[in-house]
Amino acid sequence: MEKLTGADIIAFLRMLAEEMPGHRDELRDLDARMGDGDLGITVSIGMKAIGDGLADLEGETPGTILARSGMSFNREAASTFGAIFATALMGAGKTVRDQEEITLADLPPMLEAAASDVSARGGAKPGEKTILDVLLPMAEALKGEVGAGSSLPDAARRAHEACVEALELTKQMEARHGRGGWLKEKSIGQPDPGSTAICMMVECFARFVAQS
Amino acid sequence: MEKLTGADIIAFLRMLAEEMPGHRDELRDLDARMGDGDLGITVSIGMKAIGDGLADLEGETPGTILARSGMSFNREAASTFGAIFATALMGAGKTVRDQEEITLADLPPMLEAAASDVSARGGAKPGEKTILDVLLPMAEALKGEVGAGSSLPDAARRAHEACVEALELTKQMEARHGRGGWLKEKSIGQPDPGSTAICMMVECFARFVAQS
Amino acid sequence: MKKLINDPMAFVDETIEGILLARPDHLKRCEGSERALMRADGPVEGKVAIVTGGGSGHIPVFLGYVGPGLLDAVSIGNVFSSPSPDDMLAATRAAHGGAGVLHLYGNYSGDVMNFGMAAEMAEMEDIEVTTVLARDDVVSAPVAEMDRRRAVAGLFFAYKIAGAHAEEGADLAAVAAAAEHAAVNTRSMGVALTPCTIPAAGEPTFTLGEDEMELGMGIHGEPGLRRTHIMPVDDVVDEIMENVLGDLPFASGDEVAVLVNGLGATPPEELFLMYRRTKVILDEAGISVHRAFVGEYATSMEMAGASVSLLKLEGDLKRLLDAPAYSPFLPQWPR
Amino acid sequence: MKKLINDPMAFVDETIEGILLARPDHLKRCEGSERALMRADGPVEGKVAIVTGGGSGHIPVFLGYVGPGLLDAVSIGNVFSSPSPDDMLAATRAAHGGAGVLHLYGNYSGDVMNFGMAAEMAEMEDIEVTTVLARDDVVSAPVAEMDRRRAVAGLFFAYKIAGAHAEEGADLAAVAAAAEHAAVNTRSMGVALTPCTIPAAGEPTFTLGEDEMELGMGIHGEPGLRRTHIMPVDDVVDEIMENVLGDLPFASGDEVAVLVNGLGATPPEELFLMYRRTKVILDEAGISVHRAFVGEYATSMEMAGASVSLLKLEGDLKRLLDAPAYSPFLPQWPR
Ligand SMILES: Nc1ncnc2c1ncn2[C@@H]1O[C@H](COP(=O)(O)OP(=O)(O)O)[C@@H](O)[C@H]1O
Ligand SMILES: Nc1ncnc2c1ncn2[C@@H]1O[C@H](COP(=O)(O)OP(=O)(O)O)[C@@H](O)[C@H]1O
Ligand SMILES: [Mg+2]
Ligand SMILES: [Mg+2]
Ligand SMILES: [Mg+2]
Ligand SMILES: [Mg+2]
Repeated sequence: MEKLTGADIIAFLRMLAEEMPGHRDELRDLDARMGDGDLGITVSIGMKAIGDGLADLEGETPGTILARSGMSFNREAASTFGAIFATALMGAGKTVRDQEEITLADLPPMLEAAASDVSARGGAKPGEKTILDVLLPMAEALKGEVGAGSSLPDAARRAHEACVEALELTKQMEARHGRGGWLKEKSIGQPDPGSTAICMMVECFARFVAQS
Repeated sequence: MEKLTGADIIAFLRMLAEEMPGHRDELRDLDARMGDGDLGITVSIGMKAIGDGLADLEGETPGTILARSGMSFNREAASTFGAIFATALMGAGKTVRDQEEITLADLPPMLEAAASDVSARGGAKPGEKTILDVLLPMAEALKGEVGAGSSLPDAARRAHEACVEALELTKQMEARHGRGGWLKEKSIGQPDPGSTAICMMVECFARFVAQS
Repeated sequence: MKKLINDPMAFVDETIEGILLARPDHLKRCEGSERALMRADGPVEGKVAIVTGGGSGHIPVFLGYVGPGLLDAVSIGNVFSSPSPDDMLAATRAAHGGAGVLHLYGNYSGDVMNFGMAAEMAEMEDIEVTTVLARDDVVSAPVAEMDRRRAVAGLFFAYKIAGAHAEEGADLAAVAAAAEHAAVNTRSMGVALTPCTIPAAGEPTFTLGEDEMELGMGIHGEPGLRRTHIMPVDDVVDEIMENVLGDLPFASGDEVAVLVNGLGATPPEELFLMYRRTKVILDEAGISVHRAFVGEYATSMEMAGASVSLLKLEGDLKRLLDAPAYSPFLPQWPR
Repeated sequence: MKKLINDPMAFVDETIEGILLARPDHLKRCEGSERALMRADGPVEGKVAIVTGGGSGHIPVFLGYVGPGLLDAVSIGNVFSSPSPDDMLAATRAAHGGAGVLHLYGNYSGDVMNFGMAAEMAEMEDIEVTTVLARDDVVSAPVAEMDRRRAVAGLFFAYKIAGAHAEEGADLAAVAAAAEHAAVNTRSMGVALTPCTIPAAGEPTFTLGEDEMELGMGIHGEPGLRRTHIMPVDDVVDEIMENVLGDLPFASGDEVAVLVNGLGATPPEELFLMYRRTKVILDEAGISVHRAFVGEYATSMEMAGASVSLLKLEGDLKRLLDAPAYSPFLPQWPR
């Protein structure tokens, strides 16, 4: 698989909607150590909302599906993560607004747009223990894969590896945003919960493009 | 010791004030099984109040000391037991109002007056698991001792034995008054907490007249 | 014992101090007692005075019901224990405005005996006293033995109604009759989920398993109907309402006021879940709701649990319930 | 999890149903949303509308502050989670009376981002929106970074004051200025003794040992100043007041309003113990108390704990605080 049509995006999002609720307790526990524990529920409910909305999105472009799915997520699971995730999906979707298909080459600008909109919405900069700290390293890694002419499945695997590495680095960062921000230096040592959720989704994505 | 002067009554009440708080937890646990658990505190605080009031009662007659001590008890530890105990002490005290000393022969009428005033105040009849069920058997036993010409220490020991036997019988009774009354048949099996407290005091009394 | 307190033995007296510091325009001490409070603007000359009292640990019961359109004075016992007759007498004497005094309180034997002594002493001072007892807990005795029933949160209705009638200028017999009318028209039942701890005792007076609740338990932990596994709130309310409705009995066409009372730790959200089911059941039974009170009207410190009370509205009761009344210890009235 | 609930996932929606059944004369739904409520008599034509919102589990925050002299509409999130921008927009649209809308809520990033989206959407519909954030918790960030501070119960003062000014007919800029004045003049700090459980999560989000308390903990369990062995309430208040007084800083000659807020399971008695010590400290510091509010103004379900908030009264704040206001979810105002 080298191209993703609207139907592919729907299939991928359906896979996320099915699998992500399985990480509920893990995300809850991680987030509980960062001040509250809502992220497990947020991701479960939000992903279910995405799944429930997919039927209405048949025939739409990948960009529209992503943007509308982001809004569905945050409608049912509004929260810091919900707003950030919706902003990210809307930013990514906007970048490929009218395209019927997306390819590997589209991914870096999609991720960069997502990161820049997230930054505008929440005021975070890289290094402050937010999803920016996995989005931007993935964008960099994928640019390298584009340059190297990699296949989409290889690039996705590489993106996941980059995400895992970047997630590891978030452990050393001090949170400044969301409820984790109040933990100050005590937030050091734990990985960023939101970035952990993103990593789980990217792992899913890598499997999706490998198997299809 | 065959006669009790005001000074003796004060010494006895001081002994009660010192010893009864030691039964606090036992009475609390017993009373907790009967609906609440206040009796331990009631008896501790009430006895302390009696102790604190004794200095002002030097030189008074035994009857006055008893009646005023009952009021002190209930002022600081008002409760069902407080009202009942104050009523009993006032009834007993009234019976020997003007006497400078009391003897064994005074005890049965004092106990009977106590029981009849308690009955008037709280509406209880014998067999309803209240302190009447130890007061009246003790009055009977003491009448026997008076008839037999016993010494006060022997009679007091005998009164305590009668009290213990009567307390044992309260186990089979169903409570109708106080918080225990709501337990209905579930109150059967436990001894009456108020009567248990009376028994502890009588045990103290027997030791007091034996040792002095 | 996890409490925000100082010396457990000073708990009640320090609480009273805090209350007097916070509400100096509303409450003052009654002469001659550290354990009796009254309306800051009392005694109200020519008005029937209503005096209540009971053990501490139930705010707004008892002292929170003192105020214009409500009660005149209160005597304050130790936690869950009756006040002394001396304090009751001090409250009675201080509140007396020349028109007699209604002793209005819950049917607990300690309170009954001590108020009985106080009433006798007051009569010796030529203060006319009439007594009315709230006894709304349907679980505490069969309906044939209503005089053995204990009071729970439904006491609120008797306070509100007697207070309004006294404020209107009714005489002692009429105020007592209104209070008694409210008392006999009120039925309540509760549920407890966790115990509470008397500060001076330091340990909970009863225990409930991790997954247990007790239906019908009294506000001091008195035994209820049955102990059961935690049930959905709708099922709890179904069982409560079955007992409450059948007891008076309430019937189709009746108009009622509803009180859903939280015991302390149960959040407001859950009280509204209880009201939700209560309203559905009343609708099905053809019983209309004039007013719903949902909040903390009688607590048991940190106990978790709640009760539902119904007052059948007849005659003057509705007008008296709707009359204005003020106390900063109470939720705002629904209007 | 010991709660009087049905399906944990239906908790919020069923609570809203119960509230609408109990308070049909006071609240109604906003058009186009199941998660937005407004004054039953709204929108109030020509009046600045005040819209708030946030996660559930804090009644009377947020929906309990809707009413005459208070707020106009509220959007309701899941427990401890932000409402969605759609619900915020629905509340904004429905409450708008032609004079602009103030978004007034607590400084939590989820709420800020989602209200931010809603405000952008509202502006696209030509509804003028101004935003003011309550940020009273002194423990949550140093005073130099006040904009990172979270809100706790002191939000009450901003609501009361903004609501009164809007009711007087002030314009949007003036209402926002009054709200901001109240916000920057308010300082709070709390203590938590036990956790609470989000129904859908089923387990407490934090734990505290049998003998532990956490000073400065936030109302969702956010980390505080320090965890310590249970201390006497006077010592707790001493530490709270040291942090609160030094932060503004409050000074001799100041006049303040005090709010002692219970988080849920802490009994009213203990709140008055807290006020008792607070008053002594204020007296010693030469700070006078205009009004004391003691009760549950912002809860965290069954969490045990409390907070003290001070509002420094200057300019219009006193008049606006004293203005009448009504909501059946709130304690009666001290008067
Ligand atoms: N300002 C921000 N910008 C980007 N991501 C953020 C921001 N604030 C929080 N996040 C992400 O959201 C996650 C937390 O989400 P959530 O649990 O919903 O929020 P909260 O911290 O308010 O409970 C964090 O782990 C982080 O990855
Ligand atoms: N009507 C009564 N007459 C005599 N004694 C009584 C009566 N009611 C209760 N008692 C005694 O008081 C004891 C309970 O006292 P206490 O714990 O103060 O009261 P409560 O049952 O109200 O908690 C009982 O064990 C019983 O001995
Ligand atoms: Mg979180
Ligand atoms: Mg008892
Ligand atoms: Mg409470
Ligand atoms: Mg509560």
